[in-house]
Amino acid sequence: MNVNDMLFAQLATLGSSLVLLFGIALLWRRSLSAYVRAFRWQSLALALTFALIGYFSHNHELYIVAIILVVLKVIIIPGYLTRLYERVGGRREAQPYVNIVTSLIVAGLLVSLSYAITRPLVMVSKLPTRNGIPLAVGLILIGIFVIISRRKALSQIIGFLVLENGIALLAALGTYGIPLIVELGVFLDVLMGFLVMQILVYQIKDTFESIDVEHLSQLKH
Amino acid sequence: MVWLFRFAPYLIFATTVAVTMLTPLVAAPLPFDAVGDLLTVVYLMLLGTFFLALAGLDPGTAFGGMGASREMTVAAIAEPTIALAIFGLAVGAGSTNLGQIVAQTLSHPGAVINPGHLLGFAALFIVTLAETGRLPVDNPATHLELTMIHEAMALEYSGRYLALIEWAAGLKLLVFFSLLANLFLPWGVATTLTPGALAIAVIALIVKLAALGLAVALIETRIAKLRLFRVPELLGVSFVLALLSVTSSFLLR
Amino acid sequence: MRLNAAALSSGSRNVIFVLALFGFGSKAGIVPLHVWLPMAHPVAPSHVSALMSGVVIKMGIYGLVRVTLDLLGGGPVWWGGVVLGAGALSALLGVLYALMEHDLKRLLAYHSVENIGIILIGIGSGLIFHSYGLTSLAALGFIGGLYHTLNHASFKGLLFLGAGSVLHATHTRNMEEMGGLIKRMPVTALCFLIGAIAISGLPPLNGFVSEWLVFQSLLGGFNIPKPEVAVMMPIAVGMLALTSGLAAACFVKAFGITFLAIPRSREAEQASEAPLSMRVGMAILALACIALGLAPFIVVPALGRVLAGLGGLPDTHPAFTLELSLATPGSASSVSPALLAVGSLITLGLILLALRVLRANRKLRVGDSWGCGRIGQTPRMEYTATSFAEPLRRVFAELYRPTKELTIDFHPGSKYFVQSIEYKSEITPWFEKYVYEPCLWLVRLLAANVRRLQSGSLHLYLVYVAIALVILLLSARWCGSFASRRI
Amino acid sequence: MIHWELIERMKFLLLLLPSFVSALGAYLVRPYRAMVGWLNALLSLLSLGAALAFASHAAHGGEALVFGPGELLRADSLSALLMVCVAAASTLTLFLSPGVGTETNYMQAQLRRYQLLINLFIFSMLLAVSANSVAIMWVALEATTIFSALLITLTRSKTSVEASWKYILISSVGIALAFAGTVLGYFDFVALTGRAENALNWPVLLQNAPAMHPEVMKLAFVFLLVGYGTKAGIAPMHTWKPDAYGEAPPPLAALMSSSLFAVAIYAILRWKVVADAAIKDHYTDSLLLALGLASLAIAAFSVVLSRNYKRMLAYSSVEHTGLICFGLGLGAAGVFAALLHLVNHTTAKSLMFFLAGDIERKYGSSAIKQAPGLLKAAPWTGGLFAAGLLALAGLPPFGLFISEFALFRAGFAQHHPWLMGAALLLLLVVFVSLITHLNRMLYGDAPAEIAVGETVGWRVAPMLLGLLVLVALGLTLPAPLETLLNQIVRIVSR
Repeated sequence: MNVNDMLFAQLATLGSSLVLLFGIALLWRRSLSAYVRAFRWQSLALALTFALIGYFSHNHELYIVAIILVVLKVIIIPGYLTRLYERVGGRREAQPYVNIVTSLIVAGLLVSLSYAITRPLVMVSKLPTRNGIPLAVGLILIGIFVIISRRKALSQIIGFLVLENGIALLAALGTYGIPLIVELGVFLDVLMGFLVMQILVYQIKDTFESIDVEHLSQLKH
Repeated sequence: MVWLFRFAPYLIFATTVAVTMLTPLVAAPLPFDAVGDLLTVVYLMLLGTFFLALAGLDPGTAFGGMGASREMTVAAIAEPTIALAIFGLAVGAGSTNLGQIVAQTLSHPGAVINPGHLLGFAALFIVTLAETGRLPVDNPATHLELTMIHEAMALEYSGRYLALIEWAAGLKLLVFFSLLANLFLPWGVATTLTPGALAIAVIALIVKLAALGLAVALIETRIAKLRLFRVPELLGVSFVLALLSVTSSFLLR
Repeated sequence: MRLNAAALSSGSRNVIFVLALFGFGSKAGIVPLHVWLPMAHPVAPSHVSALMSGVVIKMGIYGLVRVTLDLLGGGPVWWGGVVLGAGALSALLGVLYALMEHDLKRLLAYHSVENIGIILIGIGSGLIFHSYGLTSLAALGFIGGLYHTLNHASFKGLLFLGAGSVLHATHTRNMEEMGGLIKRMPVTALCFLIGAIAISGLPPLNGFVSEWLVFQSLLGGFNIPKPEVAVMMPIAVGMLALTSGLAAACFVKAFGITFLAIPRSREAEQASEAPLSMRVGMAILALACIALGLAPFIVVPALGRVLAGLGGLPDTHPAFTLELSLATPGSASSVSPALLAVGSLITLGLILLALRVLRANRKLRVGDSWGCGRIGQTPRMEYTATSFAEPLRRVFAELYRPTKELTIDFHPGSKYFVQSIEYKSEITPWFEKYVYEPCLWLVRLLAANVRRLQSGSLHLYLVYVAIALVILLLSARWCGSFASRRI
Repeated sequence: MIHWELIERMKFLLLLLPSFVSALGAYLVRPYRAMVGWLNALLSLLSLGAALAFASHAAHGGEALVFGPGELLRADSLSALLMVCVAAASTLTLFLSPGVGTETNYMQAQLRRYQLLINLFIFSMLLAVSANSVAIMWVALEATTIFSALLITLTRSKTSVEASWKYILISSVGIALAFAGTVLGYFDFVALTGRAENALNWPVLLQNAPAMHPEVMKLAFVFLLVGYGTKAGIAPMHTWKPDAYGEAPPPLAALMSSSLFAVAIYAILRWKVVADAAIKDHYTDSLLLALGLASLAIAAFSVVLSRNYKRMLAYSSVEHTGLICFGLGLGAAGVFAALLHLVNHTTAKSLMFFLAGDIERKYGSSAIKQAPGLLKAAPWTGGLFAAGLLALAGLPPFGLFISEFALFRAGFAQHHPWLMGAALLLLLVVFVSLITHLNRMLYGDAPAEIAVGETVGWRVAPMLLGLLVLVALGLTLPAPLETLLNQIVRIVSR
C-alpha cells in the first residue's frame, strides 16, 4: 500500500465522514431552512468525494457524475425546496416524534449498527476507500430515521434525499461508482421522484391546509 | 286401542321364547347354536323391552308413560354392563356363541375361579336383578306409582295379553338365571344328547336355579327398593365390576 | 398419488391424516365438528335432509377411508385410536343430545351424529388392527363400518321421509304437539316403526347386523399385544352398548310420543295419511332395511371384495353361509338374522295356533284406562317427551347442565290459587359454549390486534420497514438458515 | 440472417414502443378524445402480440434474445412469461379504461393525464421485465412508483392524496433500499473482478455469482428483498397496499395489483437466482418462507374485520403475495407452483378491481355494508364478483385452487409439514371471512335509490373472458404454459 493509496484512503474517509456529519447535523437542527442547508452541504461534500475518487482511480466518468450532483443536488433541488417551504409555510419542524438528543443518540447507535453489519464488506473489499463504507450504510439508516421521526412532509422529502445520498456514497466508495448509464437513470429517477413528491406536497397543502403528515391518517384498517 | 297394543304381547312372548331356545338350559352346543349368539340373546330381549315400552305409552295414561320411561332408562344403562360381561366371556372362549362359551369353561374348570370370571358373574347378577325387575331396582309386587316400573307398563293389559306378558317376564328371569348358571358354572350341562346326560343336566339346572332363586329371595328380603335415581349408581357399580373383569382377563391371559 | 404418499415422511403423513380427519370429519359431522348438522338438516325439506344424512355425510366417511387406508395405506396405532375415540364420543354424545330433542327432525339429525360415530368405531378399530397387521380383524372392522354406512343410509332416509310426512300432516316438528298418528297414518307409522327398530340396532333388522359386526371386531381386541391399547376396546364396547341402549330409549320416545296415545293438538287429530308417492318411497326404504337385515350373507362378502386390496387388506370376509359366521382370530361367532326371524315368526304362529286350539276366550273387552279414579282422560294427562326423557336428563345432568326456571303466578285474590305455572328448562350446548366460542373469540382478538397495525400513521408504517430491514440484516450476519434444517 | 436480426429487433420494439407512442399521443392530443383511448387500447394489442411471440419463441426452446447497445434488453422464458402477464393485463385495462366507450365522471384533463400516465406506467413495467441489466430493471421499477403515485391522486380527494403520499414515500424508501442492494451486489462483483461495463447484466452476474462472497451477497439480498418486497407488498412492508388499492382509480388498482406486483416478484426472483448461486445454503428460502408466513398471517387476520371491499381485496393480494413467497422458498416444484399462482392471481385480480370499481360506482360507496343485494341490483357484475372472490378464496374449478394445491404439495414434499399446516389454517381463516363478507354483499335488498341493471353492459364481456381463462387454467394446464414454466424452473433452480 503506497503513500498515494494511503492519502486516498485518508481523504475518502474524510469525505465520507463529512457527508455523514452533515446528515447528523440535519438531525440536530430544527428549522426547515437549516435542513435544506445541511442537505446542500452534504451533497457538495458528496460531489467532492466523487471527484476525489474519480481523481485517484483515474475514472473520469466520476467527474461527470460529480458535476451532475452539484447541479442537481446542490443547486436545483435545494432551490426547489426553499421555494417549497416558503410557499407552503411551516418553516420549523415543530416537535418531531423523537426529540433532538434522542435523535442524536439513535444516529450514533445506527452508525455503530452499520459498522457491525458491514463488517464483511470491509473485509472483502480491497479498495482503499473501504473504511468509508460503514459510514455510507449508516447514512442510509439515518435517512430512514429522518423520514420516520420528522412530521413535516418536507422533512420527509429531505430525509429521502439523504437516503439517496447515502446510497450514492456507498456506490462511490464500494464500487468507484456504478456504470454511467445507470447513474444517469438514477439521477433521472431522483429528479422525477423529487418533483412528484413536490407536487404531492402542494396537493397536501391544498387539501389539508397543512403539510404536517400527522393529518394524513384518515385511511386506516 | 291400536294394533300395536294388541300385537305387542305376542311379539314380546315370541322373542322371549326364541331367546329361551337359544340359551343352553340343559345341553350345549344346541342344534341352533349358530342362529344366535349371546349378543343376539341380549338384543332380542331389548326388542321385547322396546315393544313393551311402546305398549306402555299407547294408552296415554301417566302410569304407562312413567313405566316406559323408567324401563328404557334402566335397560339403556344396563346395556354396557351386559356387553362387557359378554366381552369378558368372549375373551375366554374366543367366541360369543353360547355353546362355545360353555364348552370352553367346561374344558378349563380352573377358569371358573379366576377373578375375571367372578367379577363378571357379580356384574351380570346385578344386571339380572335390574333387567328382570327384581328388588332393589323394581318391585314386581307393587302397584304404587312411585315404585313400579314393569307393572306400570302392563297396567292396562288383562286376560291373555297380561298372561303372555307376565309369562314372558318369567321366562326372561329363567333365561337370565340359566345364563348365570350355565355360562359361569357350566357343570352338569349335557354335551351329548344322551338321556342320561340330559337327566343329569336337568337336575343340575334345577339345583342351580334353586340356589340362585334362594339367593335372590334372600336379597329381596334383606334390602329395600332403591330410589330410581340411585339405580344408575348400582348399575355403575356393576359396570365397574364388568370392566375390571375384562381388564383382568386381559392381563391374566 | 399412492406412490407419492408412500414417499412421504411420517411427519407429513401425520399432518395429512390430521387434516383429512378434520376435513372429512366436519363433513361427516363427528364430534366436535358436528354442530352444523342439527342446524342444517332440519331446515332442509325432508327428502333433501334424507339425502343429506343418507348420502352427503357419507362422503366424509368415504374420503376418510380413501385417504387413510387407501392413499396413505394405514398408519401408526394412534390414528386408529383417534378415529375410534372420536367415533365413540360422537356416538354417545349424539344419542345423548338426541334424547333431549323434541324437534323430530333435529332428533334425527343428532342420530346421524350417533350413527357416524358407530361407523367410525368400526373404521377406527379396523385401523388399529391394521396397524398391528391383524388384517382379518381389520377387515371385519371396516366391513362393520361400511355395512353400517349402508344401513344408516337406508333407515335414516326412511325416518326422515317419515318425519317429513308427519310434518306434512301436522305442520309442526314439535313432538309435544303430536300423538295418536298411528290411527291417522298407519302406513307412515308402520314404516317409521321399522326404521326405529332398525336404527335402535334390534334384531332382525339391518342396524343389528352392522352393530353386531362392529361388536365382534371390538371383541377381537384382546389379540392386540399391547394391553394399554387393548383396554380401549372394552371401553369402546361399553360406550357402543350404552349408545344402542339409549338409541332404543330415544326411539321409544320418538315413536311412542309421535304416533301412539291420544293426539296432543288439533293438527294431530286431523292429520291425514301421506300421499302415495311418499308412502311408496318409505315402503321401498323399509323393505331395504329388512332385506339388508336378513341377507348379510350377501352383503358382507360384497363389502369384503370392495375392501380387498385397500391398504394391503386381503379378501378376507366372514364365510358365505346362511348364517353370518365369523372365522377370525379370536372371534368365531355366528348369527343368522334370517333364521332368527323365521324362528320367531314360527313361535309367534305357534302361540296363535295354541290359543286357537285351546279355544281361548276371543271376546275382547275394551275398558277405560286406569287413572286413579279420575273421570275422563285428556291429552294433558299424557306423558310428554320431556317427562319421558327426564330420568336420563337427571342421570346425565353433568353433561347437559340443564337450566331450570319455574315461574308460578298466583291468583291476585289469594295465594292459594295458582293461576299459571311456567316451567322452562334448557340444556347447555356444551360444544358451542366451550369449544367454538373460544375459537371465534381468539380469531377476533387476533384480528383486532392485527388491525391495529394498519393504524393510518405513515411513520409507523416506515418503522415496520426499518425494523424488518434491521432484523433481516442482523439475521444475515448472525443466523443460519432454518430452511436447510428439515422438520 | 440480417432480416432475422431485424425481426427480433422488431419484436422488442413492438413490445415497448406502443405504450410509449400511446403516452406521447395522449400528451399531444389535447383536449382528450375518446378516439385516443381506443387507439391506445388497440395499440396495446401490438405489444401483447409481441409478448406472445416472445413466449412462443421461449416455449419452443429458443435461446434468450438480446437487443440493443451493451445488450440493453434481454428476453428469456421468465421475462417472456412476465411480458405476457403485463401486456395482457394492460390491454384489458386500456379497453376497460374510463373514457373509452363508456361514460365517466372524470374531466377531460383528468382523462388526458390518465392516458398519459397509465401508458408510461405500462411502458416502465414492460421495460423492467425486458431489461437485461438489473440496474435498468431497478430504474424502470422506480419509474413505475412515480407514475402510479401521480395516477393515484387523479381525483384530488383528501383520501387519494393521503394514499398517494403514503404510497410514494414507503415505496420510494423501499426501492431505494433495493438500489442499495443492487449496489452491494455490484460491489461484490467489483471486489471479485474489478469494474466492468456490463457487469450488472443478469447473465454476467449469474456467471460470476458462484465465486462471490456469501456474506456480502446475504446483505445484498436482504436489502433487495426488503426493497422489492415493499413494491410487491410483502408484510410488513405491505401497509401502503390497502390505501393505494382502495383510493386509486380502478384501472390503476387492477394494474398495480396484477402486473406491478408480478414485476416486483420477478425482480426478487432474478436476484434470488444470483444470491442462491453465491450463498450455498437455503438462506434466501428461509427468508422468503418467514416473510411469506408473516404476510399470510397479517393478511388473514386483516381480512376478518375489513369493512371495505376494495381494502379487503388488497389484503387478499397480500395473502397471495405470502403464498407466492412460500412457493419461491420451496425449491423447484415450489417455484413452478408460485409462478402458476402468479399467472392465476394476475388474471383474477385484474378483473376484481374493475368489478369493485363498477360496484362502487353503482352504490357510491366501497363499504361492505353499504352494498347489499348485489345479485338483485346488478346480477352480472355481482355474479362475476362472487365468482372472482371464490376464485381468490382458492375454490375449484378456478386456477388458483390448482396452483395453491401444487404449492402445498411442494411444501409437504419439502418436508415443511408444520409450516404448511399453519398456512392452511390461515387460508381457512381467509376463506371463511371472504365468504362471510361476500354473503353480506350478495344478498339482502339493495337500497331503494340504486338503479337495477348493469353499469355498462358490454364491459361484462371482457371480464367474462378473463373468468373463462381462470376456469380454463383450473381445468387444464396448457402445454405451452407448462413448457414455459418448466424452462423457467430450469433457469431458476439450476
